[in-house]
Amino acid sequence: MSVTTPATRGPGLLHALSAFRMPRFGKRATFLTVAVVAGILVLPPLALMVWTSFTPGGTIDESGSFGFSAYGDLFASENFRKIAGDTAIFTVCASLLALVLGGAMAFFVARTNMKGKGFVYGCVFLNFAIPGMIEATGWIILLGKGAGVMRPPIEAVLGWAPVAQSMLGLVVIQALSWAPMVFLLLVGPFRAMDASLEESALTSGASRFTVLRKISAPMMAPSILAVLILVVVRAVQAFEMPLFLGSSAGIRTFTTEIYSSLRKSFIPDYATASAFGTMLVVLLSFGLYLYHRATRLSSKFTTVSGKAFRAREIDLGPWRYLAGVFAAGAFVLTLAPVLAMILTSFWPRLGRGDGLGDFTWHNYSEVAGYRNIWTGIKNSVLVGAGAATVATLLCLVATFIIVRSKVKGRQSLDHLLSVPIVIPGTVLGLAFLILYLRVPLPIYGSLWLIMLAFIAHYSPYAMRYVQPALVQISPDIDDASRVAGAGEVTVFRKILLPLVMPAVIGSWLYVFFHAVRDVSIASMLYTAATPVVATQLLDMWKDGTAGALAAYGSMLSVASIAMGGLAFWLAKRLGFSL
Amino acid sequence: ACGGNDSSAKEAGASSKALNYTGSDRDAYLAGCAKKEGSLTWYTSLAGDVIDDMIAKFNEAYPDVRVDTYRGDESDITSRVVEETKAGRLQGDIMELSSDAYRELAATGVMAEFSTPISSKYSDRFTLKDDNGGILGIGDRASYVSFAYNKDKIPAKDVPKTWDDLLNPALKGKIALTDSTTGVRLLGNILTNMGDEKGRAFIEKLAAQKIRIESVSGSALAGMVASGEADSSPGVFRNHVAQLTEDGNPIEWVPLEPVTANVGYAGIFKKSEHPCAAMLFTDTLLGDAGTEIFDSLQYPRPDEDLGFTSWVPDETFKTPEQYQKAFTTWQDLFESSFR
Amino acid sequence: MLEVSRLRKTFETDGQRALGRGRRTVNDVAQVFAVNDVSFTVEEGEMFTLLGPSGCGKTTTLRSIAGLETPDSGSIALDGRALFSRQAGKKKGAVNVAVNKRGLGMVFQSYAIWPHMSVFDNVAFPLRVAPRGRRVGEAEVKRRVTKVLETMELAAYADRHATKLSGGQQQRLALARAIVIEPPLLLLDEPLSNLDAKLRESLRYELKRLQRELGITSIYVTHDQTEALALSSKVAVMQAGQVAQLGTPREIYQRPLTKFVAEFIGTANFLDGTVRARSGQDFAVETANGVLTLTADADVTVGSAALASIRPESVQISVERPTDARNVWSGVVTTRAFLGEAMDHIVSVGQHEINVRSGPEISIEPGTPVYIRFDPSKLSLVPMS
Amino acid sequence: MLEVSRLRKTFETDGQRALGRGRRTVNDVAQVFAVNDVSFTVEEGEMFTLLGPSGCGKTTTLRSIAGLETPDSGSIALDGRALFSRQAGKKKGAVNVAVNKRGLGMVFQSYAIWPHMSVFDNVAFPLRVAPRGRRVGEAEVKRRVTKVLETMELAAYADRHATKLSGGQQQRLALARAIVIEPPLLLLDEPLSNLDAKLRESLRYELKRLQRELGITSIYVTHDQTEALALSSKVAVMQAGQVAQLGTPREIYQRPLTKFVAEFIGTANFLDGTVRARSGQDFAVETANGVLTLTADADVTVGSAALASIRPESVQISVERPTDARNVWSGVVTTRAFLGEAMDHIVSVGQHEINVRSGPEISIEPGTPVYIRFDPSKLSLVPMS
Ligand SMILES: Nc1ncnc2c1ncn2[C@@H]1O[C@H](COP(=O)(O)OP(=O)(O)OP(=O)(O)O)[C@@H](O)[C@H]1O
Ligand SMILES: Nc1ncnc2c1ncn2[C@@H]1O[C@H](COP(=O)(O)OP(=O)(O)OP(=O)(O)O)[C@@H](O)[C@H]1O
Ligand SMILES: [Mg+2]
Ligand SMILES: [Mg+2]
Repeated sequence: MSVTTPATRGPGLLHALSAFRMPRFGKRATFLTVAVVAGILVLPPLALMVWTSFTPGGTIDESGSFGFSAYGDLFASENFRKIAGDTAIFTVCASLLALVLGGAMAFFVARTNMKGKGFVYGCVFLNFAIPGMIEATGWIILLGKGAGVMRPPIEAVLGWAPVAQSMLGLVVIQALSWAPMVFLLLVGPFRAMDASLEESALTSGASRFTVLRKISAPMMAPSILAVLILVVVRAVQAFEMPLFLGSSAGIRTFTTEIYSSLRKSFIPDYATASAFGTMLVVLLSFGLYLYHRATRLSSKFTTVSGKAFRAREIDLGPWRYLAGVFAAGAFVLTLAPVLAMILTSFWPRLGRGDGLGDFTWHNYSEVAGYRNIWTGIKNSVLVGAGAATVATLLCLVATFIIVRSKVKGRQSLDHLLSVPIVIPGTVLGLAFLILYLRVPLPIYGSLWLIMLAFIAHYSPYAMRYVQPALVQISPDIDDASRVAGAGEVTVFRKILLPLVMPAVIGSWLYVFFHAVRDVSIASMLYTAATPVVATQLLDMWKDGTAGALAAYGSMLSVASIAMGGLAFWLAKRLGFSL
Repeated sequence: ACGGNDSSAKEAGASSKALNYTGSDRDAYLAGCAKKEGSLTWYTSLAGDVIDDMIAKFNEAYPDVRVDTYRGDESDITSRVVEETKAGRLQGDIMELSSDAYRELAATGVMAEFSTPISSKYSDRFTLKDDNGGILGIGDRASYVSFAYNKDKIPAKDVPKTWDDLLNPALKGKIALTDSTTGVRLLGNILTNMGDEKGRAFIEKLAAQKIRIESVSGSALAGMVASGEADSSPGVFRNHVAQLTEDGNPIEWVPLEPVTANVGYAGIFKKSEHPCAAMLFTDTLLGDAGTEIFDSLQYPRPDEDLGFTSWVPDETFKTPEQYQKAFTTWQDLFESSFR
Repeated sequence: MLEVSRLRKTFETDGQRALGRGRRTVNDVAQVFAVNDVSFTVEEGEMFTLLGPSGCGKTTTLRSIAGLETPDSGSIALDGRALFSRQAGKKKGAVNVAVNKRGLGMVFQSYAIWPHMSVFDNVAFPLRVAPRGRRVGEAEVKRRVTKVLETMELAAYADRHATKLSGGQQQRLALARAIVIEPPLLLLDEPLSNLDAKLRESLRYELKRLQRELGITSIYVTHDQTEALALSSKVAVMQAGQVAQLGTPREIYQRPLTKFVAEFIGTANFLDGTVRARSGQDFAVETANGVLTLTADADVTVGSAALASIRPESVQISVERPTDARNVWSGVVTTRAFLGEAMDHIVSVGQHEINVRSGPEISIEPGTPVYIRFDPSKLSLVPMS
Repeated sequence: MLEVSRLRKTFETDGQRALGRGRRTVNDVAQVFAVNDVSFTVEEGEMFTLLGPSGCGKTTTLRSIAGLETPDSGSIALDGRALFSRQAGKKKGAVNVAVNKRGLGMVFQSYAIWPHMSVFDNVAFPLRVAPRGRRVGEAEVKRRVTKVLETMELAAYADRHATKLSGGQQQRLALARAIVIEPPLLLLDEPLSNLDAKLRESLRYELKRLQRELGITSIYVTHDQTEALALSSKVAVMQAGQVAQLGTPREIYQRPLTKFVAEFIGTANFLDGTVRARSGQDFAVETANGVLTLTADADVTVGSAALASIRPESVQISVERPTDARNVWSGVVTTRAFLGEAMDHIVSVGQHEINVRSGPEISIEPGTPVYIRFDPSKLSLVPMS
């Protein structure tokens, strides 16, 4: 039995040898490919931004000379303290409020029997679907300093009415628009938390509040910290709301400052903006480092829970109706700016006035006649779908390598794909513009450019969706298919992909909707040949064609909501919960 | 890289020929060659219907030439032109931009010399020439920026007639301004026309009126005044107000003399790859058809008399450098006074 | 001591909940009885066990006693004090003491040890969160925790992080935490099921000893029949939300009232047949393979269908025909398994498969024809339900 | 059939991995031997079991055979064809057949059933992903899957979603999936450990029968000694990455070579002492509680320390002093446990705690003084290691 003829040994050995190389090479090659792709997407813009920040004063003929003056200008600016102060207040308040709101929603949805959970999910996808600019405009219509339609009635009742263009308004509105993201990131961990840890504390005699304080909060701390850092990163980069709502209240943040510094002279000097971007990257990288630490900790924590685990819903008793009312309230608040915008779009005149009775399609016909409107929509859908597909796939493959291979340095993929989260959109857009103007490929002036930038910009978010989903799948599941004879590609395609489909769909929708509504990158990169919806909206805003803006915004919102609703419905029908 | 230079030199030669063709068959020649070119790209800071109307007019005559537009405000366009030029991949053929930004770009040498019979209809004041007297751009329209107010918000008696009336205590907290170039030029107007010292004193008092600063374009600001979101603003475009009034909004425009005039210049890029089409489109912009469209949308020719005195910001300055320097001063003043 | 009576608890089914958007009338929602009319009494110092297959409602019953689940109706009283009481359909007069006011001790299946605390802090927690009135000083906390840790032989690990303990130590920690407040009643939900067989056995004895030494009344939930028999003073076998039989381990093992209990408690053999004759406690039952005679304390009338059951260790196997010819069947060995202390054979007789357990010295090749004999006094009779 | 020789596999410790940023020399990294020099041979048709406590390297060995783990050195050959072979320290001449090219069948502890596929698709998967050359048509797939499902009595569930099966059905599905390609070798990693005791026992027999009927050579991993003894034709007891003993179940149960094996295989009692006299196979061992005489096949010299071991069921317990006075100790019952088919007593004698298992008819109150007697022929002697 142990004697083998040379005839059988020869091919067997050869076969064995080739097999020895193949899988390793396959994984390594995939790793290298993903690393190179991610590197090309992420590193040049980063390097370019840093370089630009050190070469201020460039003109059309020559680049600026190397120096630190951009940083000097940044810090020496007489307004630096005010700007830093405003930014700090806004960042801290808005991110904390978003965390509290989103965290509370996540807790109640995941862990209690509150009524009206559907409203919370409604908020999430409304928020996905509505462009930030429309939200801001809608809030100005509702609560604008001069002509907010809701202000007189509220004032009549309360004796005071909130103003959209104020620090309070800015913080609350911004927090409302981030809460859904917080919700999505926390609802999973909240659900996965071993309820018996809390129940054992309850049976020990601790009150619900003590349990929350001494058990739940410390247990969730890593996840919460991770999300907090993510929200802070976003808050520091927030652009639309501070610009639209903050400026007229005299609130100045770093991002709006960048924006106006780019607009100071006719030939903009990007050094200051880049210096600011670089500073953000340094600051936020620290935050990101904390985030990675925090999530690593949290994975350690969750492994503790035993195998017999069934999440129990806390019975809120009659309070569950109150929680439902709050959820409905949040839904109404999210929907309100859109409704305001839809209503305005049918009014011939802007503002409050007495034109309620007048009804007009005029604004819609104006939109229909707007130049390149259909090209813009087509482009946006293409770019959004492309970016969503590529970013999700890239992150999926990267995560696959990170959690399933033993290739050295695989963790670097995670870091690499997470970096763009700290580069402000405008700066990233600029870097892509400068870079791809010089790349001798027909990328500049095509949709590819915008798409590439979106992929880089949204990969960090796609990563946050995809990674936990893949980590949850027991390695046995794919090992079993390997033993059954499937190669790596088949394992990925037939086994893993279908299993992480809910996360893939979630990630896709997130990137798609955000790419379609993104202004900061698109406005830096679009060209005559590549108008997109977001820049058209921006145009309407700048043109002062507020009626058309309202009409177009309403159409987009309704279409997005319909699309989002359809996607959610389909996903649900297919048995995925998003 | 050498080859690239070569071919671009050749192209420049070709475009130079088209732009300065004076033969009697000029129209036919340009039309034929434009048809071959097939398209052109127009960089413009114009807003609203004027763009569509202009393209429609052009396509009436030349249906085979597609016109793409890149719409942005002055800094969008200048920065894009600068970056594209640096990289040698300028996408545009024609530019239509307000005079100061136009001059600035022209000074860097990106604009081509051209000659068209229509140029004779324009006064020298609104023709930008290089040292050799070649035409680099022609002012095709003007828009006037001054005071606009919401009739429901400001009673007639408080409506200012002069700059000094802006200091009326009744207007305190009711004046808005954008932080775009439009807002900055307002200070230029005051400093230049009142004199530096008097102007600064005036601005100080104006700041005490609690000016509300919005980060929106001038046209969006007009919309805010129309809706009542803002009460009034000395930085609103006349043509925007006209449009809004037509739609029935309670807004009115009042000239505070001298009114700041934004003169739009049109011209052709040196690196234009569609010189014939560009030339023809420039002709349309500058010609009677263009003027008609501009007029209908309240963009008069720059030399038309509207019954008030006006001031073109860059006109008082010899070189773009001087203007840029002054502009920076205004901007700093804007920052320190109003924010 | 503890009196549970007529406890009922329903859940909506999961599937319904996933679908259930919008309005639905109560009739639309499929209700699942997790616990359906359960009553029992636990005496002072007793180790009472709830035994049953997965999903039979053991955990739900235990959690209802702890106050973690609110039953639909029924009552739970501890030492005469009502912890819960509600009549079906009525909301008025309902009593429901909050979980953190019941003062019971509970050990969770997953141990639910708080991973962010040290061993000491885990045990001290229940003392530290006691209501103000009953809260003790830090010195007293230290004294009591140390004492409990010593009892549990965990004193050496007091400062260690709770997650850095082995399975057995974690179990003792969970127990220490549950008894530190000296609760009148200790609830244990499958505390051994996460451990391997070897550890399970040794902890089982430890648990029993501790329970007796501390004299704590306990309710123990398990689906492991050996564990239930070994540990408890009384067992309630549950089936589909109801108590199928209640008695001492010996009663339940030796006189199961239903086929379900008999089957669940041991791997009994069941032979279905019809009672042909009866005289006092002697029965003759006709089965497919012949007539069995047996002596049993059963209430079955002649002519009715019945199941004769017998445990594997009460069946005798031999290659030679036994001298006593009563209740002897002949068959063929199909499988044989060596269990160390015993040997199992499966013998196929007609369409019956009989499980036989003997000493390890008997080992017969599969395929060999054999005789099996059922001891008449070891056969029991269960009415066909 | 399968030959495993000198298999070694190390892992870096977790702690190190968490810390381990940047370059580190091999010396810096703490290496943990998961498998350390393991060799064994599995014969055609055998059911070979790897038995051992948690963390002893069973799974690592099995996964190395499957190709899911790459050992550091050693060789694995199936029917003379090298699946893996590498000499320690050398990279050249290494052979490592990829996991999906080995063509083995494997059943995972978690079953690893693909939840997004139907029962049919789960079983069909291995056929559908076979290499082009050996791939069969859809009709043949249907035929073969149906056949396997029928063997496993799962045919009725073919179209059902795989997650909608009960535990036992899931196990059969996992098995069906593993054997559908008719692998020369079937690997089973604790396929019964997720089930409750009742189900485990019935599946154990089913597994054994199937294995024999299909005649598949299998390697079975478990930490449950009863399971190992009942199922296997040969057992390798592993301890800390090494094979402690290899033999038939009976050999291992009755003649454990080390204390570890003896202790692991059954809950044996160990009495440590010194050999005082020896004559052939008769020994006299002096223990703390007196001299024991015993007959054993052991290689222990007079004067050396040794362990006498005896299984609980070989110890006799009685309240009266036994007539045969040899090897009789007196003690006190401390705990008693009813196990259904048997009764356990723990008797404390001096500092020894002796575990005694008897028939259920003997039941003695804790606290009662008793006599226990060790049958000289049932005591075995293990040299002190
Ligand atoms: N929160 C819940 N929602 C819906 N059904 C539930 C819920 N909790 C329990 N059930 C159902 O109630 C029944 C009893 O569950 P319980 O947890 O009490 O069983 P168990 O006897 O403890 O089982 P196991 O041995 O598996 O732990 C089961 O059918 C279960 O599916
Ligand atoms: N991926 C890994 N990284 C580091 N150590 C590992 C890894 N896999 C296994 N080990 C270690 O190797 C040793 C053997 O593990 P293995 O899984 O083979 O044990 P086992 O005998 O199957 O145990 P169990 O019965 O618990 O499944 C253990 O100490 C384990 O901690
Ligand atoms: Mg349970
Ligand atoms: Mg294992």
